Amino acid sequence: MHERYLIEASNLSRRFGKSRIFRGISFSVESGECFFITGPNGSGKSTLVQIIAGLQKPSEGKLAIKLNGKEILESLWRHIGFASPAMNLYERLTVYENASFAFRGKDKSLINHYISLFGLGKHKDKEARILSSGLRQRLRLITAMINSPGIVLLDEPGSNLDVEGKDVLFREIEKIKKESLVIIASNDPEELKLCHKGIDLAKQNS
Amino acid sequence: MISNPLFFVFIVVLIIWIGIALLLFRIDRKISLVEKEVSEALDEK
Amino acid sequence: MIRRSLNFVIRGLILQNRIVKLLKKDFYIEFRSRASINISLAFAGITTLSVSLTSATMNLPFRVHSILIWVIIFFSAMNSLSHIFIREEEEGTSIFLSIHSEAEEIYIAKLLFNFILFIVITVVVTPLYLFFMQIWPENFIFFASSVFCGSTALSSITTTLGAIVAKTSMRSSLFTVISFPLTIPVLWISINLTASSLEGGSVDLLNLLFLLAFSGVIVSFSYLLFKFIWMEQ
Amino acid sequence: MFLYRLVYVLMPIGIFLSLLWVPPANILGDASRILYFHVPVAWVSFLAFLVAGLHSIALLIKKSEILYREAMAYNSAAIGMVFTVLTVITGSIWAKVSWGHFWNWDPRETSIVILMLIYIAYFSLFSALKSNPNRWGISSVYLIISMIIAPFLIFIVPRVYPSLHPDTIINQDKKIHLEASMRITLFFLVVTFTLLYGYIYKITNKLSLIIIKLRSSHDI
Repeated sequence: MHERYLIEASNLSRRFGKSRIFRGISFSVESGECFFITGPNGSGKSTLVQIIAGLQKPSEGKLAIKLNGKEILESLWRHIGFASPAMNLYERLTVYENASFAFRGKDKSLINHYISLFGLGKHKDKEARILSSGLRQRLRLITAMINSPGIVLLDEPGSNLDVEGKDVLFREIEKIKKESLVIIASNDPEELKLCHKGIDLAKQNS
Repeated sequence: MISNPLFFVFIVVLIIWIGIALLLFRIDRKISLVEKEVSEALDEK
Repeated sequence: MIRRSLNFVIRGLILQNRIVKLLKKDFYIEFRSRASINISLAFAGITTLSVSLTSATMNLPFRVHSILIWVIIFFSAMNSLSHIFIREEEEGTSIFLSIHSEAEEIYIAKLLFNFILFIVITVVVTPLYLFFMQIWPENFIFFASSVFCGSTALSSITTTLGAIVAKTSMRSSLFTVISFPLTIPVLWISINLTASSLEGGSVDLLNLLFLLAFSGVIVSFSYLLFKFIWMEQ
Repeated sequence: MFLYRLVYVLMPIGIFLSLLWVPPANILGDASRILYFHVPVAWVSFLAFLVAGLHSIALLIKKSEILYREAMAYNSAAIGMVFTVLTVITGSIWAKVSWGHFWNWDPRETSIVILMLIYIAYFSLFSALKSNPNRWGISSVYLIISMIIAPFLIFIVPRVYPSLHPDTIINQDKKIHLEASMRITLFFLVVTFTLLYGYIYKITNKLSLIIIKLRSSHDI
């Protein structure tokens, strides 16, 4: 892998109308690192993750995402895998169709590989609307990781997952964090243990 | 009176001035809002 | 310059691949839920029937026929046209959509979907209307092309407006308000064209071209501006 | 700002010119003096629309000073809305005087009504987007799209579809009977009303800038 990603955030802040969600956030993460974002509810964890994913823009401050030293200005989504509870899947599409919608590669056997890896093999042809919330979470994780992207953003990755699901998740994160850049936003200490550095939004804001 | 065309001219001019007066009134109200906000901000400090 | 245009072509090819995927997805969802298209077709059928029930024996002027056709088409299509974007917002799938595709791809896919939907509705409404009202256009090709060009122009403008409306808090009630002033010129010209084709007037190429040019202009500007509607820039 | 303050001098002169100096037109008589107010007001409503659209384009291209540019487009549209309503009212009075009906659906009347509807739609869109952080982008796109469609409406539709009434008295009047003195007065009042628009526009912009600065300094 020659692709080295670098995320540099300096003095990010986000306001929503008159109220401010967070301010003065600075950090930098590189490929091969795992970065956690923690903080109490309402401190802007999800918003920060969405800003990194390019779904929202910071009100002030600068966020630069670089690939091999060159800033990515276009089609950021090609480099990103993203999973968040705010991201609903297509209810009327089957598990396989949802995964293949997210899949951008050529080799279609990878889709089946990931589906069985996360234990959804026997639910492959069910529509997403009849899945339980835990299975939906697994499907979200599949769509985030299926392209083996350089940047993986996970917002509350372990929510609704059972022990077996968490096992798979942790194993996968351990595997990808050697080469990719992983950012996890969560309050679960078990998930945060995967990363060796991060920020606490509660401390930032005070 | 009504048959006199100048009457209509008079009405037209009047309507235009009423419209502009309403616009000014709106701006006026906005200014008073800002005034209130400024005084509140000063009080906090 | 050459590199730039080459880049553009390559990007276009990648776009195409994604667009097919997006279109397929929209059609799967549409045919599995069948909510919007069923309502549209039912609406079209019921209004056509009720119009013909009450007025088939009367000898309406052709202009009135043309107005009725367009009113029926327009209002039956209205619901489903904005629905394509509103559904993404209401079901919370817009993040999933935008994390896996470019804004331009989304626009083109939705435009094509709306266009096909519109054509389906007109293909159902117009023969039904002609059949029940017992009228037949003198110059059928002119008539068909007037309906086709009108549908193209209407679907191109309503796609953009549907995207705008989906991002607001009021959605479908707002759609009527904001689409009315901008669809008026198109409806106006389409009604005139259809009326003159029913009356057996000569082919009015200028106005047909006007409708196509209108849709071309709107589509190209929407293509450029769509990303500002879809996501914060 | 000084240029705009000239309106205090020019407006009285304009009123004097239009009401007393200019001779009445041949057919309409004194009622023709409505022209000197109706036309400038209509001009301003189109100008305000154009300015709002141009600001929206600048906003989307530059993507800086978002709040201020958004407010500028909005202010121009707000002034334009008032002037459009005034145009419709004064126009219908004039129509009553010259044609005997308040409303005729003449192409010109139609286009101004559609302009009014566009403004109304813009404001309802703006208020429906209150909680959306991307309001500036969406409302600008709407203004730009409607600005693209407006020429289709204003120039093409009246030409493609000649008005139901043959040549109206007013149109004849404009073509044939407009004397030099009338032309000067009309031009003078158009300039004056443009200055008036600019003056109000500057004031509202200053006010918006103050509000924006106040809000941003509030919570730091």
